[in-house]
Amino acid sequence: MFLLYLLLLFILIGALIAVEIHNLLSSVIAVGTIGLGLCIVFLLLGAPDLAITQLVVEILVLIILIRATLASSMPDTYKGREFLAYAVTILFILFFGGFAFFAFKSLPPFGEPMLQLANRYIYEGWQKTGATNLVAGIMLDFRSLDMLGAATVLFAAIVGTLVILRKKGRKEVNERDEPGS
Amino acid sequence: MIVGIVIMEYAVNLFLVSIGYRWGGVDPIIEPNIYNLTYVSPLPQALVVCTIIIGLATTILAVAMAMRIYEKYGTFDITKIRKLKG
Amino acid sequence: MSGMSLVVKVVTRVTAAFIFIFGCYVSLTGQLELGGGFAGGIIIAVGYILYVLAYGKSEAEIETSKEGAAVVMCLGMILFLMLALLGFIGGSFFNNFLPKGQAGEIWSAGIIPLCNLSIMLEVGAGLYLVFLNFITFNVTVREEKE
Amino acid sequence: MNHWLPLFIAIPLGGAILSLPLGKLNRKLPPWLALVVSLYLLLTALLLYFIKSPEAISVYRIGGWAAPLGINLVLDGLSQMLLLVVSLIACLVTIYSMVYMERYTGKEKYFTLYQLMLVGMNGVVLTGDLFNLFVFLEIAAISTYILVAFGTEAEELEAAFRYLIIGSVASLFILFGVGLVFSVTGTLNLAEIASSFPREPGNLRTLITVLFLVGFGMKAALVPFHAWLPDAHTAAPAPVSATLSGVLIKILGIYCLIRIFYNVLGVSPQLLYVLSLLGLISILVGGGLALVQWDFKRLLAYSSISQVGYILLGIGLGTPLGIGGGIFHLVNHALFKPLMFLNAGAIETSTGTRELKAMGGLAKKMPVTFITSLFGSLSISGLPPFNGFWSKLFIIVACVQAGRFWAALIAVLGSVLTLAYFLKFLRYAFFEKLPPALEKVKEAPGMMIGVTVTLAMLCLLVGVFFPYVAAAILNPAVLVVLEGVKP
Repeated sequence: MFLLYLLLLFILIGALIAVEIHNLLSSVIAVGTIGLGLCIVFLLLGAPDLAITQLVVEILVLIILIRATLASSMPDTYKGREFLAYAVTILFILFFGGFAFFAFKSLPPFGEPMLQLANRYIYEGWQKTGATNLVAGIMLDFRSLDMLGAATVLFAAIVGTLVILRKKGRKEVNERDEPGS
Repeated sequence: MIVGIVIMEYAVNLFLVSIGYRWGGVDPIIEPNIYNLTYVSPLPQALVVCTIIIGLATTILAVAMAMRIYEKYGTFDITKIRKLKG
Repeated sequence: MSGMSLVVKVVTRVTAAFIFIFGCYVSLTGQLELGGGFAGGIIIAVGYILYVLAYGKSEAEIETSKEGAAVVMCLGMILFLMLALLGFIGGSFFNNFLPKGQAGEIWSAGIIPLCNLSIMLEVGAGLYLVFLNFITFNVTVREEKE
Repeated sequence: MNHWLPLFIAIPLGGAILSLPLGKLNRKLPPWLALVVSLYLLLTALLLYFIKSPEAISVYRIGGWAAPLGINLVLDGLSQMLLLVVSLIACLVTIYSMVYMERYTGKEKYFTLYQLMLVGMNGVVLTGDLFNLFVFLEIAAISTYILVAFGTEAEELEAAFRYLIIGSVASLFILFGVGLVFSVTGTLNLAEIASSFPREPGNLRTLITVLFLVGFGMKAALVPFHAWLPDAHTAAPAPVSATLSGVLIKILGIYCLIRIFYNVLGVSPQLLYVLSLLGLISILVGGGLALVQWDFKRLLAYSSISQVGYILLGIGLGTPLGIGGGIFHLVNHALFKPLMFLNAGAIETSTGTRELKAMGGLAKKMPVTFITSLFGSLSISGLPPFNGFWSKLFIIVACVQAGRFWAALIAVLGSVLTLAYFLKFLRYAFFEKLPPALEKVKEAPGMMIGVTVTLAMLCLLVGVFFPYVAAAILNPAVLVVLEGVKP
């Protein structure tokens, strides 16, 4: 339990650094620490499936982010945000956090979730799907439409990067047969 | 030149904030699954896998757009930046 | 782009094979242990990326592998959809139409391993494609600047 | 008949995936594939009305799993109506883009993304599961971000990037809300949440309400969160802005608000008050800002904000007439706003400019576009006998009936504003003197004209045959929403 809080603190510090640091590359690396810390948190919470997905996703994101950062050769200039923006942000966070704190009191306490549905999955799931990994059973059998959706989102994003990184967006005027610009 | 970089930086900052926030947003879903008597509840995990994938998709898209914007504003005339007004 | 030093190349040759095997293992045993198509696919994509970074590729090679990756990505997606539609013909959308088998064995859980396989193809090829695009895009930007 | 429901998702998805390899083989194929797909969707959506009574609710179980374990697809009156509207607009816009998208490269990718957007919208409308709704919402949203940036010019990229940032923040709000709902009720099925979600007000309930309101409000571009919309609409290619304004913001924003608040979480009088207040602010701000625009796509974009305000005002009244008016206005807006955007695209194709100041006298040069624009403008301003008249009338009468005279007054004022900025648009674009630069302007290509004429005729027909339309399509939808208002 102590370890968990320590890790959460670590993630929080990492997030603060990532947002506030001036150098873009350091910021990206701080994002990496957040992701890896999160991976260990997942492991502690009994979700190894998530941990492995998070780990590989984080590695890939880091590769792409560093690639982008190095390519754009950004200098360290940083225009400080104004005091007013800071004040508004902090006020908003305080207000929202306080509100959420009171709201969370009426949630089921940590570690004692609503279990009627989860128990049905746990007791019936592996017999019905034949998968010993319950998470895979849920992802790809009970809730396979979600998985199809997630795969489609990724597909859309991949096509999107192809679209956005095209060399040329519009055809030249003489390539078209219509009049106009 | 500087203006373009500031915009870019602003954008990337926002984008990092959104990453940072995403984990905060995901966490409450994971909360219910700790220290069950026998197993943790598998349903939230299945959901979080989907959200991680969606987050990855959004991230690569945002990086692609940011790079393209950088290319446009890094090489084009700076006075034309901020063409769009709210 | 050119490759890296000899040490990197040799080490990559050894590790890349392991990475591929591990990726396939993770995605194909998703129904038994942890892992699944997404994780496995990303691992395979990372393996390819490592290979490309270490050995380097010419422009033409990149173009051809882009084509191939796009085809494999579409193939994976179509396979996934076909599985869903086959279930649709057999009763309902995403019906688990194959025999469930003995839980705990490799060929169990009906269509889940097949789904994992198709997701692996889609994710692996797709993310590799994205990476290749990022590389080539950087090259064009630098050329424009110079 | 139940078995048709998953096909609404699977067919466009298949079309989207196949478009990429087919485009490599032959560049002509993907548009025709997209056309076939959207025609199929339109036909099945129409057929659903003949083989099934719209009041009945049909449920399809994905994978054969019963409700709390698996995901359900649910078709009721509201979703049936929206399916029809989405397929209609998608079909017409596909025909239009076959010509319009000639100016961009990567046409097959455009059609892929367009069909993915359709997948997302159909999925959002059909699904009966909270998390699945979020997933489909993301599909639609992500493909829209890309479509907005399709031209990859600086302006478009910046608009798309802003849209992406705001859209992902909104998604995170929604996801947070979904997580909270799940941890309270322990289930994700919408019907089960409706029965087990605690009805009594409390901090948690308020928090969830605020999260969903802000999240979907950002997606629907209500006024405090509208910053992305004018840029995105202006920068996107005309068919995309037509879809974006015509159906997408309504499906992602308004429909989700209705579904979640009215049918799942239940509404309170305070929430209704907030909704109608947001609607009023949107009407005024959108209308006022539209009046001062000189870029006509931007004018249309602000007009969208204002019209979405009308929809929300009607729904927020909570009376049968108000909800009827709101939903009818939703349908109407899905007809005339794409019409206006497609006309704008036609003008842009012909003249090459979007500045109102740079054009004029186009009435002689582009007579058909002029007539359809006239129809659209009159309809959107709420003049009889067009369809916009009925819905605005309903909303205003409902305001008066509910005793909110100031709301009725603002609605009338908004209507006058609408008329004013569309008169401005008509005057500067079509009358005045023809600038010398535009002497050689020709009418837009035939397919584009055909689409706009169809939409204009639909506007007129829906207005004239209003009672039949209401009986066949609107009433079942209104009944679904009214379920939630009952105490």
